[in-house]
Amino acid sequence: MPSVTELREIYEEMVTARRYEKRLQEEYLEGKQPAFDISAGPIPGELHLAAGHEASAAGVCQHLRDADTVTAPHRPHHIAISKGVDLNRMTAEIFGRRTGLSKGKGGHMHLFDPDVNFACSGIIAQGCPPAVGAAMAAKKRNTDEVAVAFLGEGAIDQGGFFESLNLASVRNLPVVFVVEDNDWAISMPKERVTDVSNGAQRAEGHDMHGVRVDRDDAVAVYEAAAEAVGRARDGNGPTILEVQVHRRMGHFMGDAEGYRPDEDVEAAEMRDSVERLAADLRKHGVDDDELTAIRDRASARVEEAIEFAKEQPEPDPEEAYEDVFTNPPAGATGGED
Amino acid sequence: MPSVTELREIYEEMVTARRYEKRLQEEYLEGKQPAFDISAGPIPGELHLAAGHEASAAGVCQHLRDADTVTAPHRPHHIAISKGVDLNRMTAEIFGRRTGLSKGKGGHMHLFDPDVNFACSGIIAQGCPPAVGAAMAAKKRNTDEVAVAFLGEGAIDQGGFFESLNLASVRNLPVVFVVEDNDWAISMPKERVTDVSNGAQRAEGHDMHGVRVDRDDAVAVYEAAAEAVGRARDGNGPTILEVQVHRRMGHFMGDAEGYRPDEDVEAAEMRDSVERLAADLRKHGVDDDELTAIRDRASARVEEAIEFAKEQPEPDPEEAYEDVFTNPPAGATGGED
Amino acid sequence: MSETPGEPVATERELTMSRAMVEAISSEMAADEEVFVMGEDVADYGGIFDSTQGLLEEFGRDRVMDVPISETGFIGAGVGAAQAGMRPIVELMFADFFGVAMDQIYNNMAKNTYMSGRSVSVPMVLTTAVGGTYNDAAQHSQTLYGTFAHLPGMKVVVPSNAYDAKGLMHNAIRDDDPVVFMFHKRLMGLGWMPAPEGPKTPVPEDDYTIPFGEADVKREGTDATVVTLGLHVHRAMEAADELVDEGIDTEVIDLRTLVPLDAETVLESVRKTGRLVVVDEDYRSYGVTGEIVARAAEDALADLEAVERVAMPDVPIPYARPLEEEVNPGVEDIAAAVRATR
Amino acid sequence: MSETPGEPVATERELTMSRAMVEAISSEMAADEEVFVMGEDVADYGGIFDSTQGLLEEFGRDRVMDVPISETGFIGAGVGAAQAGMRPIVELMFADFFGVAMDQIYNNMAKNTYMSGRSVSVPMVLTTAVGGTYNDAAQHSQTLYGTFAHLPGMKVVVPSNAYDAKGLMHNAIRDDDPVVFMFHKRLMGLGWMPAPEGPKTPVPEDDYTIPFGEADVKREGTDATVVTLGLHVHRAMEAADELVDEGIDTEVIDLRTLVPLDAETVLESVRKTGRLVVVDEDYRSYGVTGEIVARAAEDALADLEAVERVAMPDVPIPYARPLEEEVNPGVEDIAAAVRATR
Ligand SMILES: Cc1ncc(C[n+]2csc(CCOP(=O)(O)OP(=O)(O)O)c2C)c(N)n1
Ligand SMILES: Cc1ncc(C[n+]2csc(CCOP(=O)(O)OP(=O)(O)O)c2C)c(N)n1
Ligand SMILES: [Mg+2]
Ligand SMILES: [Mg+2]
Repeated sequence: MPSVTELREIYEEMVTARRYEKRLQEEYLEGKQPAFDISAGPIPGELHLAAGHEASAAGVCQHLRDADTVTAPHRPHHIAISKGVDLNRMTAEIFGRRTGLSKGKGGHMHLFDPDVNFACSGIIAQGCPPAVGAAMAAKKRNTDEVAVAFLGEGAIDQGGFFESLNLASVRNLPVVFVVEDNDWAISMPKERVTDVSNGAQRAEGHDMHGVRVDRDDAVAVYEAAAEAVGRARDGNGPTILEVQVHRRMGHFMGDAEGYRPDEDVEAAEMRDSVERLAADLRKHGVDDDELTAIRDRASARVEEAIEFAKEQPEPDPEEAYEDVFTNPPAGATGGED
Repeated sequence: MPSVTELREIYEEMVTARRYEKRLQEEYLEGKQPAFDISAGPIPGELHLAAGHEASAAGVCQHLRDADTVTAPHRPHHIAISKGVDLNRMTAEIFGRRTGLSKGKGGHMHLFDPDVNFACSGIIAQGCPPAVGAAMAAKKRNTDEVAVAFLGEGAIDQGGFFESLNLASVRNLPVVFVVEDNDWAISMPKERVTDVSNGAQRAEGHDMHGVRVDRDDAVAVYEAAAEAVGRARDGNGPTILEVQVHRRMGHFMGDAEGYRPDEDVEAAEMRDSVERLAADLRKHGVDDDELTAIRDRASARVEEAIEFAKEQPEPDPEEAYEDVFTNPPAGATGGED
Repeated sequence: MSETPGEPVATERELTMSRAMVEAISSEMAADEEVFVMGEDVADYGGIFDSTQGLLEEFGRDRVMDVPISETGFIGAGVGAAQAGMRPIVELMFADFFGVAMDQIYNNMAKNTYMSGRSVSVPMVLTTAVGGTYNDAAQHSQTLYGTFAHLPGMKVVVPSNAYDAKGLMHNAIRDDDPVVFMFHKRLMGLGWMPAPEGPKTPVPEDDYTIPFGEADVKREGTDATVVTLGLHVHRAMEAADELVDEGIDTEVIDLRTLVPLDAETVLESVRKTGRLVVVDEDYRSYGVTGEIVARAAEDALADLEAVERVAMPDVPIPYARPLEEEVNPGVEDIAAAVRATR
Repeated sequence: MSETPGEPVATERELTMSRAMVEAISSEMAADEEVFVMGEDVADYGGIFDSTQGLLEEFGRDRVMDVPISETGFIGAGVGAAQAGMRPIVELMFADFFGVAMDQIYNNMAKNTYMSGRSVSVPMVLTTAVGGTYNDAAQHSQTLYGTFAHLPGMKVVVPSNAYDAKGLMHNAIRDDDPVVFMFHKRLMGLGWMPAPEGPKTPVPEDDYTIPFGEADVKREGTDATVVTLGLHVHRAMEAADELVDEGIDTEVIDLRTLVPLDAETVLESVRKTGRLVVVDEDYRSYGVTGEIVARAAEDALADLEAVERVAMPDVPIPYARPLEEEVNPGVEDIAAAVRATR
């Protein structure tokens, strides 16, 4: 059971993430009105928001340190926030600015913050093998660092996920695979693409631990993650931790969700893990003023990040030719166009 | 329980395969003496022999018809023989002759006989998805055909295998995955590469059926395959069938097996499924004369195939440019060199 | 242009490239039970880039199949079904994802015909979305034209407009070989990603085929030859228009298929103009531009007075707008290259 | 040639290419705990092509790791370990298997440096066996040089002899970027696959590096330039010897690395000879030969009098001996191409 202090931290991360994405959404849609044009407005590219996923990241990352590695998929913001990624520079990156985490080269699906060992990839399940590699490095170096790979329930049908499970299991590596089950992979409901309703069951094919948290509840996630991360840190091997979450929006901004029944959207909105945690906090004697203060602090931080990002300069076009290599060859190919 | 007639057929296939590979080995090594040179001698390329695997193919294929599809891996001969591939043309192919199954273009890892729906691929586990596709076609066409993918125990760590399991399971396809567990993947013992000693356990991650035949015994395989193939044919979905087999030789011809304990080789030689089946046949009243007659028939067939192959012409060099496409484009690229 | 009996009836009906492509698929599915569609989000969603829009309603879930995010699994299943005689159309959502399934694509789909001495065929169409211009960054913006065209055994098709997309798709489905059909997102005419002028064209309602290996001279000219494909056909045309004012008369060639390659049309043009500019949205080195230049150098060296390549430089595709604009060849880049040949 | 302080001591000691490669790995492993080796059959077997022979005995199982047949899993793990600061050497047994792991190779290993704005590095070496000549057919005989060189973000190294293999391997391990180290099976000096004359060379015992991007002029000549790499360096040398009798003086250039590419050395030579022959064991179209010809056409067009390409034609690699011999460029093919430039 998390302490009240921890519960407050978890809550703050969750409301930060929720608020952050609401603001990103607003900024993103600005300039895309009345007709949605993906190339218009202040934020470039696709945008996958994670409203409804926050409990998973916040509950898991509460057990992680900066030295631990996290890899995230295409829907990474809530995870980045819980892992402690620099919010200003992350936002600058999402706005495509020169002072962004990747100097504007990466974008929202390719956020890297080596200070807290966070990375993401836009290819389904392909963050799993690098997480296994980070765990391998930790083990070789005899540290007690762990690695956590986040992925969606749609990603557990991808070969790279299974290969990672097997490799982690046979080498007894300190890694946790956190599956965020929001019931949907874009337009495909889970039952259309797999017979297994509990993704943690995939563990059984690898003689490893698997557990599912069936409620969208940060406290339950925290507790399951305590065990899974603890197991990894203690040298007792990998775990699949599946967490029920809810997709409160379309797959990406601009997705009209024509395929999704209204009741499903409503149900997702009803089961709000942020509200649930607020109720828990109240039960622990945290009053509404304090909750408001937390939310205000979160909002302020979010505004600051967005302000920061908008003030940053865009990269110069010629910067496109830099950073392909850490040791650029003298007479490098490329560059000219 | 197979009938005595079936037992005889199984035995004949097994001794044919054993004999066939012994003769291939002799031919292969001819011209590679005293120093082994892979490019010398009458048979080109690599050669992966399956002595010790015969029970698996013979027991499974006894339940298959020509219209059923089989995909095999890099170690395909015993499976091809049990599936009824034309032995003469297959041998001509292995000898690199123009009248071979693939006109000398494919070789021993790429045998295709569409008359009996047999194909193989040299890439680990990559025969699984096409088998799933054949099963998909059967289901779409409402036939009761089934597909069987053979693979080694080392292949069950490969992503393509898992994706195939999931796809077969969620679509309830008529496919059986036959895992030939010979304890080794080239030089790597099974326990070094996976924590799961029973590969059929992989099924549990997919809510599908999995069964292991723990003895290298054609009758036991026959019975387990009756159920698995029957399940597929009746529309009741896929199965993993793992079969314990033994690798009586090196991974490929030329493999000195420096990594392999002598006892392991000896143990493989002791557990001879061909001998075991002969004993069973004797119990069923098949006398030694009859067994000898079967073996002689097998040998004769093998000799005929090898004679046939050796008499065939090699392809003309210019034939290399043909057969890239079924509908070759008018002004095709390629060709010139 | 057409192989079907009789010329397609003239039409004023204009279609987007996605509608034209779907019309061909739909017509072939109606004509042949063995044609089916499989991919992620191809059913209810109709394809993220509208490449299968409306097919579920027309043909039902058995013939328009959503599949797990298992590209190796379902592309390989396409190969198996094709070898069994069906004619699957399988979608790889973005060409950028090829790396999770490339073994099935090039070790099975592309090679099985040859490795079997043509005893089996693989009549399969692999459709895939390509290209940038909307800031989707390094893992979702590539064309990878060169990567697919380099490996033998696949026919590689890159339509630049609705008319071609329909005719090439008919041909692709009827072809007995594996065809990689690479459609540019920016050309599809999506509501949320406006297409430039050009790809929306009149499209006859009847079936018609465009044979592979016939490049299309989009604009005749005497001063320079621009060879390109996909989105950049439109950019090259714009550049050519601009150059008219400067007295430069540019010929623009749309390759339409990379395999087979219509080198003859390119050579003819180069022999006439002496000046070759190759424009490609794929990476510069070891790709399409090198190949086209090499063909000209091999077979028309004496006529060749100048050569320019305009391509994505050898960098992963950056995210921020000024960066992506810098690397993705623009109209001005093309015009400048043509000028540079003088 | 060497970047290490002091020139390597002259030596008479000859090593096979595999021994030279392993010597570099061993020396780097002894010097740096963070260097480790991972792959299928790299431990007890010592690599199917002797690429890790003896390392298990020297460094133990923790640093010389056999891994499951899960190329996506373990190559991706290499990326993760490299990003964590280790220096993994990861073996893909045959380049032909790239398709089961290409996403990790080119969407993570090659791109993470750029996608992170260089806030992370991926100091990883991907070793892989390439090439034919022993009838291993379509799925085990390719070089795929062009496929790897086309995609930006990886340095691509192709040694042709023991001396180069050692120096390039030292450089590869010390380099902070992903390096694909493609060794030709036929050059390794395996007991069971005799190497031609040439790849076994004197090799200094001390460490030395050969920088990337420096082609090696193996033979100076005035009449024609042959540009090649890997196994075909030796075939080109043989052809050049043969041509001497005909009074043709051939320059032979070994590229040694495809990324970075030493175009300058090629151009200098072409400006001198006016005649360019590019020889490649990879497929002809959209690959290495096209790129080299295009570089020459771009920057030395006026000097270019003739161009020839000698490469694997655009067919999957056939099995039977007469067929493989036909498609894999031989000494006679090279000599004929040089003659044809006259
Ligand atoms: C290999 C690969 N295939 C397909 C995609 C396209 N794609 C992006 S997100 C997505 C759905 C992912 O669903 P899930 O894993 O459940 O995550 P969610 O979006 O629900 O968070 C797909 C198919 C991709 N990025 N990579
Ligand atoms: C994707 C891929 N990786 C590696 C190989 C090289 N390889 C060929 S056979 C083999 C071992 C296979 O072991 P197993 O599946 O147990 O089959 P067995 O050889 O024991 O019959 C390996 C690693 C390959 N062909 N394909
Ligand atoms: Mg999901
Ligand atoms: Mg095995």
